[in-house]
Amino acid sequence: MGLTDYCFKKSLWLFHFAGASCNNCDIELLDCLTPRYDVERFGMVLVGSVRHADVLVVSGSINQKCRSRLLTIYEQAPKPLLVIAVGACGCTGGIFAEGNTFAGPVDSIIPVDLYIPGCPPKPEAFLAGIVKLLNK
Amino acid sequence: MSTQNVLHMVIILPVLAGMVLFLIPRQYFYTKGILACLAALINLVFSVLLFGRSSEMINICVGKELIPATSALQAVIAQAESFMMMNSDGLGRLIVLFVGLFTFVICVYSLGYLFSRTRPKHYFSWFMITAGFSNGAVMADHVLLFIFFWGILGLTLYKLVRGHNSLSASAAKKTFILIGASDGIMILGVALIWHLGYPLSMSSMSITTGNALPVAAFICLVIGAFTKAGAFPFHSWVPDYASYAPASSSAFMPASLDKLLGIYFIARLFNQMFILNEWITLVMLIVGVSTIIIGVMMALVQHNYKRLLGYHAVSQVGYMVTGFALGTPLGIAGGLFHMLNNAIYKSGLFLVAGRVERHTGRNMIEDLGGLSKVMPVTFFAAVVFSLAIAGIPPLNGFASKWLIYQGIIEFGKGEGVANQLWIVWLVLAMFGSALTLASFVKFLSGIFLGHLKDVYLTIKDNRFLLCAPQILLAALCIVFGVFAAEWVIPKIIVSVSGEFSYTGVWESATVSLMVALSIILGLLIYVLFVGKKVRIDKPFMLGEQADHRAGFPVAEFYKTISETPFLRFMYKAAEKKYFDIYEVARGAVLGVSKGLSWLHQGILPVYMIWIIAGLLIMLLIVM
Amino acid sequence: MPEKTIIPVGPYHPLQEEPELFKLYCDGEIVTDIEWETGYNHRGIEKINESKTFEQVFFVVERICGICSTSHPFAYANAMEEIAHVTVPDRAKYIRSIVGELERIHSHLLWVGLAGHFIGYNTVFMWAWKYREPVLDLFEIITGNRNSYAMFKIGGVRRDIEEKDFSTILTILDGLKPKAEMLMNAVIDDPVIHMRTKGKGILTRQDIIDFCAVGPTARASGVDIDIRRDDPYAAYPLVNWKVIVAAEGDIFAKAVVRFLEIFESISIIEQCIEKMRKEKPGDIEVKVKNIPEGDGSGRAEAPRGEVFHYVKSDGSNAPVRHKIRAPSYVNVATFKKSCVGQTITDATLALAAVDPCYCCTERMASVYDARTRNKILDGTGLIRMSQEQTRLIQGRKSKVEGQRSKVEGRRSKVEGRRSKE
Amino acid sequence: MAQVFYFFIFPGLLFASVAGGFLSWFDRKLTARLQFRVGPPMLQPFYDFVKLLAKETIVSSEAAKSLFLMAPVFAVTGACLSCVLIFIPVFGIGNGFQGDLIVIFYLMMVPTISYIIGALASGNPLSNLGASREIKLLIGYEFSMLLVLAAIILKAGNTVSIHDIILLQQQEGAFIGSLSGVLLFIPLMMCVQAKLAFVPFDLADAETEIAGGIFLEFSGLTLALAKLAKYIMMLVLPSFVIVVLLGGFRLDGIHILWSLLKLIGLVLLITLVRNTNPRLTVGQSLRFFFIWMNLIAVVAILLAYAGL
Amino acid sequence: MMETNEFIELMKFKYKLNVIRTYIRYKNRVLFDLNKDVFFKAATFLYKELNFRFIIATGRDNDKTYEIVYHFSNDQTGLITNLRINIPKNKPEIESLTSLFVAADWIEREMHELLGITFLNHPNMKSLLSGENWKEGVHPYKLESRQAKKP
Repeated sequence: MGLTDYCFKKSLWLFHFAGASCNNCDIELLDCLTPRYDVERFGMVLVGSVRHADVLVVSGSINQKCRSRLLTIYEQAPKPLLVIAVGACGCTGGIFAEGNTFAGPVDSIIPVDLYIPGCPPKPEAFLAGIVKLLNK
Repeated sequence: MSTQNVLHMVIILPVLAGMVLFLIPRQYFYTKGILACLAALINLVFSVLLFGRSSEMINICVGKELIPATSALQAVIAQAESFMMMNSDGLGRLIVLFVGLFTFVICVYSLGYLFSRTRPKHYFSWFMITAGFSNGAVMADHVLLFIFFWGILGLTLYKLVRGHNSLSASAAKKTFILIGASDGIMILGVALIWHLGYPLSMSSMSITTGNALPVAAFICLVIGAFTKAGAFPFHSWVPDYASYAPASSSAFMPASLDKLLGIYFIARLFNQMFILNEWITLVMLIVGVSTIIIGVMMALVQHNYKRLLGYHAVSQVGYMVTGFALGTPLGIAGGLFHMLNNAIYKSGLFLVAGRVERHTGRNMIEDLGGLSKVMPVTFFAAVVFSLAIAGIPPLNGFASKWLIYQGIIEFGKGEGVANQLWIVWLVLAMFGSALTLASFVKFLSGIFLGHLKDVYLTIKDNRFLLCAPQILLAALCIVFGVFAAEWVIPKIIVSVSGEFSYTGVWESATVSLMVALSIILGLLIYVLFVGKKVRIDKPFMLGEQADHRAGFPVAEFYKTISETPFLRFMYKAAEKKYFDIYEVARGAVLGVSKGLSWLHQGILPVYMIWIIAGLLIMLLIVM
Repeated sequence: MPEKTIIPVGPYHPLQEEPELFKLYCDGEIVTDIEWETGYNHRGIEKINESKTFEQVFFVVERICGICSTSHPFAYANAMEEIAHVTVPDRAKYIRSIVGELERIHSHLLWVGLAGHFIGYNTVFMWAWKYREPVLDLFEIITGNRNSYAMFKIGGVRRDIEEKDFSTILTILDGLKPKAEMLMNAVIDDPVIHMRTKGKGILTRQDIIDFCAVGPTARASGVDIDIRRDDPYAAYPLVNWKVIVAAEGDIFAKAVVRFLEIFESISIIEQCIEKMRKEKPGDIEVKVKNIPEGDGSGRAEAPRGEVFHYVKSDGSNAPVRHKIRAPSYVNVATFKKSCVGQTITDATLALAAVDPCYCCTERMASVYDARTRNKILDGTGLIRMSQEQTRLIQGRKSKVEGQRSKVEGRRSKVEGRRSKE
Repeated sequence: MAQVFYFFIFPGLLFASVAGGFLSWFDRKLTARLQFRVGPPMLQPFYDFVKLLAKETIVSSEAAKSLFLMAPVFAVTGACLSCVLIFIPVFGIGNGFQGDLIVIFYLMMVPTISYIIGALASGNPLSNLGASREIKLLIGYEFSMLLVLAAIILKAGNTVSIHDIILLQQQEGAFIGSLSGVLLFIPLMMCVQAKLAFVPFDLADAETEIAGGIFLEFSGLTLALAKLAKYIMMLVLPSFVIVVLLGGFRLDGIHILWSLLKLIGLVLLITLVRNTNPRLTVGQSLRFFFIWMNLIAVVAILLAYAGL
Repeated sequence: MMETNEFIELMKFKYKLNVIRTYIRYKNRVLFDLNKDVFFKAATFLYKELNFRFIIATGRDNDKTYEIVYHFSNDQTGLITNLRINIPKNKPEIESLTSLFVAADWIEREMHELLGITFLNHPNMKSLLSGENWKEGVHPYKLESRQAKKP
């Protein structure tokens, strides 16, 4: 493992893309930042601009309107970039997959590196998922 | 060639060239231009030659030998001899050198810049005549000779503003009236000096400002200098001139030549002709710093970029006035150096503005944007000039401002009231520099950065005649900044200002070397290390497609500031031109004449009453 | 003059967790007009619901919005019980109210935190969320999940609160009170927060009436409405509490209202538990055999205001039309009033001040999940479900296994944390 | 050659970035502790930096490319230069690389200006907004800072040499020992806070309002350099305060410890202020500096005239 | 504050001719079937004089007509009053309520989008939600678009 790889893993900056979600995953993701879970001890911070992002966290089902935005955002992020699909909706479309505006789960639009299922996944699940990904 | 001949050349040659150019018909525009450039080049060569000479007093009274010694004319000539004295001292030669430089550079630029629509009549003729008379004014030792040259410069200035439209005509009128009035006041001042019995030769004049009359004379003369240089409150012609005259003429007159002349005269006044007392120093310092602050505050809210530059032309004068008012060698050196630097970058900025205006036809910052993509050379020059005027080390603006700050701090060790208030001068002068930076951020980004409109995609930035002057001036900015302490100040400035010692340390060359090294290193990193990893992509607009209406227009950057309670009031007043001495005077004149016309209503009984009332009053006084 | 300039806020903006695009038309730093673009979050829930049975609809409406995941089922249950003419047993009423009020606490704390985050006061954010965690623990104790509780059903609730949990709940709430008080004082007494929030984004009483805004947004402007009192449901008529009203209508008033409501909620829960302790354990639901034809409107006071559900049944086992009006739908519209004339900085805060929830706002055309049609009892079940789906769809076995073990790991971690505390 | 060493190794780029990195870690860690969190590991700033170096750099299609790419380089250069100029007299390195208070003041402006220029060059409308706020803020705090600076020059007997100022303080006690010194400390620290773009003056890169503002378009190497400049400023600004008000650094015996404590104490103070305040709006910050901070500074100057 | 029955009598009295049917479901749930022509007056009466609060409107395609139910709430009594109006499918037009209260803005735009009903005198009759979610001119809540959807 080279130095850059090591540093990359030690310093993941998250950009949060909320699709057509029910908010739960987003809130639980924010919860990860807060005192009980504190992802900053792994060097993770939430960033406001996708230009700074190392990880694109996608939560919620993706509807027609989000779809193009998701693609744009994915393109606008600097590579290397990890993509995490959070929640049942992010992984599969979940409860909203039958809706008339549904445009496919995240991985039908952009390549996904990590799935964190759950409705919503607990923050612990999120952390565990990240750790798994980093040890891959 | 004797110094005398060189001196003749720098004055007579340009004037002669201008006269000759009158004869060439208008359609041979380029011929005229090329001839003018040649003349300007020769003039520059002579200026350099002159600069190399030593100081001496020269009589330019020609033709004395031709007249028989016994002729009655000899007596007249003997009278004229004292009048026709020229003083080729360090200050004068320095100014002549720079007049020559700017004449040449801007002449070349004008050749490329002017096209038929905006071309003032006989542009090059007036241009060269201006150069010649400027040299004359700078060299003149006798005050009356000086006033002669100076007065004619007012006329040529008027001729140079006149452009194609009515606005420029009204600007020309305003300029002419202000300058003319100030010249009149100057003559009054000279009369006062004569009345006081002092010699009218500048070099031997050393008037103590003890009582009212010398002070009045000083004030009369200084008003002339301030008007020429554009210091508050006599500045108001400069922004108008800058907005409406062709940019090349703005670069020539208010940005460089008028600064050189006005400040030259201020230098003479403050440090040679008069011995300033404490209170005058105080007043002059107040004028200096208020010019800095007011000019830059006005510039901050301008939307017309030429007007913005015009206000900066005012603001920068404040530094020089401050420097000379200090009266210490350090302050004089700072003022002098700043004068040169300011002339360089300010005329450069007008050249940039001229190019932008020429290519786009727009005057307003909000109509422009993104021009850096199509005008890289101009952009580079603009960045250098802007940073220089904002006083960012290691460019020249910083070097001279730094000298002035040093001067102020050293000045603070003195005893007088003005000395004790040094903190005020220092803080305001430095703050003016920060404000300058702020308004140049607006200038730079509004014009050159941001979204480029499609109409401007075809602009080409490769015309040598236009690019070369900009690059030359930008290079001068860098050289004068980097080698300030090592070369420019000891070689050029010290001979004029006198020896001085620094209180601070500024090793510009070392620092510049480091800056250069880091820039090279940065470039290397980009080229070698991440070159392949650079990707061009659309701007990130939070996931949406970029909308060109989106964003924060640079032109509105300082709205928050202009809307703060106190400043809003001031800006409102400024908008209504309450601070414009021209408008105020005009208003006063109109008011008085209105009152008079009300009195002259043509009804006989009323006149009778006036006459009787007048008689009664006279009787009362007599009794 | 140049065209009006726009400052976009959103759609993927750190100010909001959900996507929504606000275009602030500006003059200098002053916002002169606002326009919004929606649809990023549109899932078509109303339409999905029409293909679901009445029982299944609960799981969809729960997922309208993660934060109000009690309020929507609450209102829906009210509507259904109105159609079916059912009266819910008292114990179920208490349990419903407890869950509803816990949700209010967690939601208000969440808002306080986020508002702190928005004005750059990250310490408030962290503290508020730290004190929110015990509330989520309570949810875990009561419902088995931190969010999306699946507690409601027509005629009652699914899970009882056991006797032994009462004391835990009370202890945690007792611990919460001083902390919430401390937080409240820290926020309300901070002079800089006063500078930022007082007199900013004001909504007058008339604005509220024009926009028909509800909830804390309305109450902060002196409009005294609260569905819990005005149209009583569940256990609210059985306990003592008061409606918090402030008069100023600015952002600060909204914060104050929310803070004080936290204490009211705590008191409601305590009273409910007292009453439940007194009464003997009884039924927690009535069986509802079938739903007659008709229509019902149910309301509930969500943390953000009144949730309104209108269900039309034709006698079959699924709704014909299910209309949902979340509070944010009317509250968000008030931005037109509260943002205009503010600086951009204040406008963004005013956007956050009504606690907007675009998920709620955009649910519209309903969608219901066919795959979750069978009885999903809690979130854990859903996790398993979605894992299986993931496997089915992805065919990536190893990953799923990884996630399995991850779930195990999480469980042990939770336990570890518990024991540590 | 010696100058190159000073500039790039010690006390320039390398030293400053390492020390500044640790200080910035200290700040983040302390913030985390205040918020009941664990906080990042000690090497976090360096991980961030190396990671950003290795990442792709994206340039917006609207950008003035060369200026956008060079702006962070200027920022680092300016920060480094001011660092060298402050520390050369501190370490008693004699010749070759000196500057006075005014020079340092201007050089400390350079990083901020570079960010502004870089943001404007990036062509992103939201960055424009951030840049406009930053420059308004700059106008706001610069005046207070100038007043403080003038007061210090006054107290030092009209000298601007860093070396003399330190020497004077070591002989006659730190400036903060006087009443005017205490008063000066307040506006100076506020200016430092604003220069570091920390809450309550972080309105230029407010993530929750304008999504990163001036740094919105920075990525990869440009962001890495911008961060590096921030790290260095994290060292430079507290050191500047120490040099002009707190008696400077002394590098003999027990004084090393004191000097270190001063530095850490100042960072602690900055962090505390940062974590106990919400962000101000542009107008409020301007008013804060223009009215209150200037008032304090002017009072301090009057006191200094009186010799207090 | 008035009793529900009183209220119904008042409404009936005022709009007698046009109230087609009246339902009282509970003590505080009332539903009026109104004629299209009179509903605006009824809404004005509710909002302006009886200080009812507009909650929302439900639009539905019931195969024969478009049915809009306007929900009003009286916050003093907890009374919900529903005004039901049927609009013929061939001419889906109805008076907008935005002149009464701003709150009707969004829901009318939404119904316009989802069902294709035109609200007369609405200041800004463009779509609220979808953007790109479905094609221009498609109204997903119409029965025919529902059937066209994939199973």
